[in-house]
Amino acid sequence: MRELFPMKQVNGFIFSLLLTVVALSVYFLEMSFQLGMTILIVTAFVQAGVQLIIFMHAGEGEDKNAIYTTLFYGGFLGLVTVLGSLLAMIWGYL
Amino acid sequence: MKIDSTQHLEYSTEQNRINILGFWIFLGAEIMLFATLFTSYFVYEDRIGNGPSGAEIFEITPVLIETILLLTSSFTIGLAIHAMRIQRTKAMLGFFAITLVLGAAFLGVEIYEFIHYYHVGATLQTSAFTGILLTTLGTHGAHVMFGLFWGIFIFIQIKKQGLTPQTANKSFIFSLYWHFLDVMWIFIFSFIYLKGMM
Amino acid sequence: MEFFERFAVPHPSPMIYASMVAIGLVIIAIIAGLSYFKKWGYLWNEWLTTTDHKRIGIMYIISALLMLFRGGADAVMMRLQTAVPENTFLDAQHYNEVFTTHGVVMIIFMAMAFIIGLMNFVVPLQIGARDVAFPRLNALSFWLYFAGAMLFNISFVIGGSPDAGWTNYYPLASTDFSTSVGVNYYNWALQISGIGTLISGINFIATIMKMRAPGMTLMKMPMFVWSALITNAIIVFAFPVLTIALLMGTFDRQLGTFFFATDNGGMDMMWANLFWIWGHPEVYILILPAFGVYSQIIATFSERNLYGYTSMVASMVVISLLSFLVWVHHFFTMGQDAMTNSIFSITTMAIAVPTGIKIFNWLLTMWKGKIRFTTPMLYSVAFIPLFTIGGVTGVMLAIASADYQYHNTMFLVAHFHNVIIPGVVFAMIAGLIYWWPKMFGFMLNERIGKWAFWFIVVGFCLAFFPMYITGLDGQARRMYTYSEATGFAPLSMLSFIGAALLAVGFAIIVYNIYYSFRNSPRNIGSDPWNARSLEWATHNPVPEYNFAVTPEVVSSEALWDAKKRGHKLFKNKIEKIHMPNNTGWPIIMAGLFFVFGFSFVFFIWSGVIISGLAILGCMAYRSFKQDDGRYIPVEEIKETEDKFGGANE
Amino acid sequence: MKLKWTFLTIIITIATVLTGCEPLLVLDPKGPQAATTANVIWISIITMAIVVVVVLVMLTNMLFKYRASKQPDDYEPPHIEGNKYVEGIIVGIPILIVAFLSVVSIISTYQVEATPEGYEDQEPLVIYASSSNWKWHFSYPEQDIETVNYLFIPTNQAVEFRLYSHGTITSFWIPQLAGQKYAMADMVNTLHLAAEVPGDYMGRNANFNGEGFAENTFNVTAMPQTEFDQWVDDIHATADPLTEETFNELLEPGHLGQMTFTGTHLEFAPAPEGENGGHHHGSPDDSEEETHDHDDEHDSDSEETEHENH
Repeated sequence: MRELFPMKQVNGFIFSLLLTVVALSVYFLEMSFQLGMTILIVTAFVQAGVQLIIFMHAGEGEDKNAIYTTLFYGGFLGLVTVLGSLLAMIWGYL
Repeated sequence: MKIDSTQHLEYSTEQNRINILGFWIFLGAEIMLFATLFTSYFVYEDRIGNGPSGAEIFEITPVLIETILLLTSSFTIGLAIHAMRIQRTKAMLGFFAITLVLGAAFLGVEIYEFIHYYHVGATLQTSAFTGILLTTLGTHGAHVMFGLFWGIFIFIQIKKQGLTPQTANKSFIFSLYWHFLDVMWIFIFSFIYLKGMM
Repeated sequence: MEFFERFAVPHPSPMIYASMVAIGLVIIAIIAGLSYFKKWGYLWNEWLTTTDHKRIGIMYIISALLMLFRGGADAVMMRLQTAVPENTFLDAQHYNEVFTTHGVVMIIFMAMAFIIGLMNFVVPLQIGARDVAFPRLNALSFWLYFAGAMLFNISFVIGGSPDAGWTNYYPLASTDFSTSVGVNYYNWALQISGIGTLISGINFIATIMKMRAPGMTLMKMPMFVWSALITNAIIVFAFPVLTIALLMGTFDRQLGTFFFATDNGGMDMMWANLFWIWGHPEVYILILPAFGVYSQIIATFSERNLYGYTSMVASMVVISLLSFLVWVHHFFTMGQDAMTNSIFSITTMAIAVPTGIKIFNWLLTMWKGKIRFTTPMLYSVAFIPLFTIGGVTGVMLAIASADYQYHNTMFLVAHFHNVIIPGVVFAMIAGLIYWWPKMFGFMLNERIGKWAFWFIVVGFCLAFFPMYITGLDGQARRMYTYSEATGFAPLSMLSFIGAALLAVGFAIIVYNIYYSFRNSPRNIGSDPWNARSLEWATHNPVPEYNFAVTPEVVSSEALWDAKKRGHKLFKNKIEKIHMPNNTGWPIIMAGLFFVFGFSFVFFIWSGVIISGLAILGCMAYRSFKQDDGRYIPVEEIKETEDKFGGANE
Repeated sequence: MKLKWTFLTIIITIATVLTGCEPLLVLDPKGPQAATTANVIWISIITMAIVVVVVLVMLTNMLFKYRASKQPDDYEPPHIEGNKYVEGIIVGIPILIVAFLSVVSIISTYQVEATPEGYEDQEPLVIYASSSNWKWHFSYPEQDIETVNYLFIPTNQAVEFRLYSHGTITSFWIPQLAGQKYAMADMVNTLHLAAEVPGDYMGRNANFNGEGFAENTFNVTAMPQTEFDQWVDDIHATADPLTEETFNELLEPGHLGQMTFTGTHLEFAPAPEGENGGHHHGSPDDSEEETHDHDDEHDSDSEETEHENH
């Protein structure tokens, strides 16, 4: 039975539950918008990293460079899209 | 088909390795798909027209249940892959089944949530905000729905054929998909719900 | 009867009726011809169900040429309409439909298909692979593209063409202002072919990353393969944006949402934003493979290696990133503050740097070379100065304040045709002529080819350079007519003459294909151009397994090494070769997508549901079906190789 | 050979036409904003011409010197990898050119987005220009008049246009006075210009908006302040008042000639100006207040632009 629950994965799961609890603090506690957003951004991206590395084994195969390049490229372009659009659609008119 | 027995079953043939890389690239495209949805969501977030705002319609309980369900299912599919790698077919099928059940439960709660939105007057046609909210959630939900059927098909194939390089490969790729949906849900949970209720 | 009324054309004209008749006749002729010559089986087995990357590539190119003539006819109609002031050849509505379809057909269904077709044919050969990574998905990509193209092309005879420009800006494209089903067609045709393109993108990255010949590291790939890799990376990250934008547009038009509306929180600017987040990378998707083609051709006909290989690769990587950082320059005039515009103005101009590197590297490739002026080389030589002019006008447009004056004018039209025609179209023609012997085993006639070249180059200059001037003189684009007093008339007439010359040039190319098919010698060997890269190491035309023995390479110029440095390409013995089976499901599934799209365009929900379920059924069927491919036995390979005059060893 | 001459002829033709007797509208500015853009265009044309000439010279040189017919038959071109210094030059010089043009771009963009130079102390004349299919409505709130499809402005006077649309996106453009700016339904954009030479100018919508697009033009007349005041007085004496009913009729798709009214439509159909320039325009009520105190609004606007300038 033990071998079916490797420590790495169990710890990963507990850690991701913890991150969820931390993220929930922005709902249950009073805090400024900036602090709340910081918490959310940090917890979300750490959570994504946990999933990618522990659960998705992103770094294990012979193609890990290609995989990481894809993910960083996608992540970077995703951020550019979000921030650039906000700049061009909202912030640029304030 | 050359089988390389020094590697995990899912990586054991060249075609399998190509499939896995191909799927990662597909996930890269999915990142951009959801990034576009998030972009639109952030732009429309305050443009509520005559409809309700996020803070008015979001409920923490179903969202929290959905989050726990999906996080757990992500954990169990990870365990399924682990079981597959140590050749424990039965255990693997068990974890696989739990994952699919959790996924179905997630969808159930999400459907409840959509009905709730409908009742409080937040439909696709209410405002740009409710439209993009439901489109984003709906796209994720459709992915989960698609994943459920796909998962069931793979489950049947493992049941029939046992663990072969093909079925192992399909299962591994399915697990990548499922984890990815969990990651996207984390972003939805953080930047749509929690940010909206903050 | 009421059911059928929706299919009527809202703005009929004799020309549209004539087209209907012509389309009907052509379809009948094709069906009759196929039946008479008993070619149905051949067509189905050898082409429609093929998974061979070479045949799929050729089908892409044939479709692209068909679309070139459709889009070209639109172009000539537009130039004819504006050749003289106050012309009445087309009315405003018809003109609007014509320029809309011209843009969409040329970009999405001509240029995209052409580059993907060339990539399909050339990339696996250049990396020494048997096929692409996912041959069945490759077939699906093609058939989805084809379904999208056909869906778009029937719009003008069934229900009406889109009429809001290829940029399709809302609210003009909303049901309030564009009342026919045209824009629905636009949404679904682009959506379906876009899915196909996305699959292609994934397929090619996997192919290039995983299936290169032994010894071919990333930095030893031929430049066209590099350009294909970068292009497909852009495809993978750009097309999902289009998917979502089109989905939102469909929701707005067909399900009553308010995304791009002007009330209830909607934002018409958001369409422009999303469209160009995809649209700007899209132009680099078109131009990068062209750069790859030119790199191959210029090196071959200068008999020199490509100058600055590393900087060529680096510049493409930089372009691929920058291409996602500049989209706002398409709407500098939307009202953002000066700071936002300045940021995007700088990123836009920055692209000139890597592009400049490439231009100078090509020039330096010719340096100390031994230049042969074949037809493909002529196009490449003409490309350099013409594209430079297009590029520098791009830099001019990137200056935000000046763009306030160029925006929406003929200056802009001149600019993008100036980059797309010498950039993409010349490259595609040059590439087609260059790789023609690889595809069909004979060469296109050089003398006729050069005639076509001069018509096309002169026609291009006459057609588009005058537009720079009328643009600066205040001529807005997309005007169906203008008055005598504006003074645009003489230059517009010149444009029309240029367009006519271009049309003649393309007609000569078609004639050349016919002429060469009849008259060109077939015994041309495997390397008629004295080329340098791997694809020329196998026979003309290429056997279905590409290489009898997997080649081993030591540099980006594998064949040159073999010819000049005594490198041995084929070291191993012939073994049985694993090949994918033919399959019918891609074309069936694409057919279902066509039905789905068509039904959705006309709100025929029963058709939507049935075809939607059938598509999912197809996918489920695929999930369960096992297809391990087949093997070509050694004897058969030897037999084929003997027919070509012995194995290339 | 032929190729080169084709190009030279074409370039010479362009040059002669550009500098010919009849100046092109964009390069024939009649006000400070258009003068800025015209200067920028000339600067960029000259800079870019240098690039084109360099490429052309290099290309012709290569084609003449290294064509196969000029080489001995046994000539084998050498294998040359890249060279650090050469590549440094072909990266470095373009970067310098781009940096120079970036500076030009930033300075000029801030300039054309602000009150025209030399008019900063002046109270600008505010005109609301709104488009409907396929017309332009010009409302002069201070003068309390409205015109359709024609525009009178005083010379040597800063004019501030507030642009919006009653439907599709349009682009307000008077090539000889200033560059374009979009007019959209859910927000108001601002365009600054000034005319320094009296005369008639072409104005049009430059953004495609359907069937009537080609004819979607208006006429601009710039005249000295006294004549402008006279014109305003004449209208108050002769024109009919604009009622909501008439205005709604005007909005119907179609073409109208030039028309003149007293009063503006802003009173019953206010412009979509919100708290944040209309951008977070969600609920209908925040647009109401704004039009009544537009004077305050524009004061703060010009303050802001001054900030940007210094």
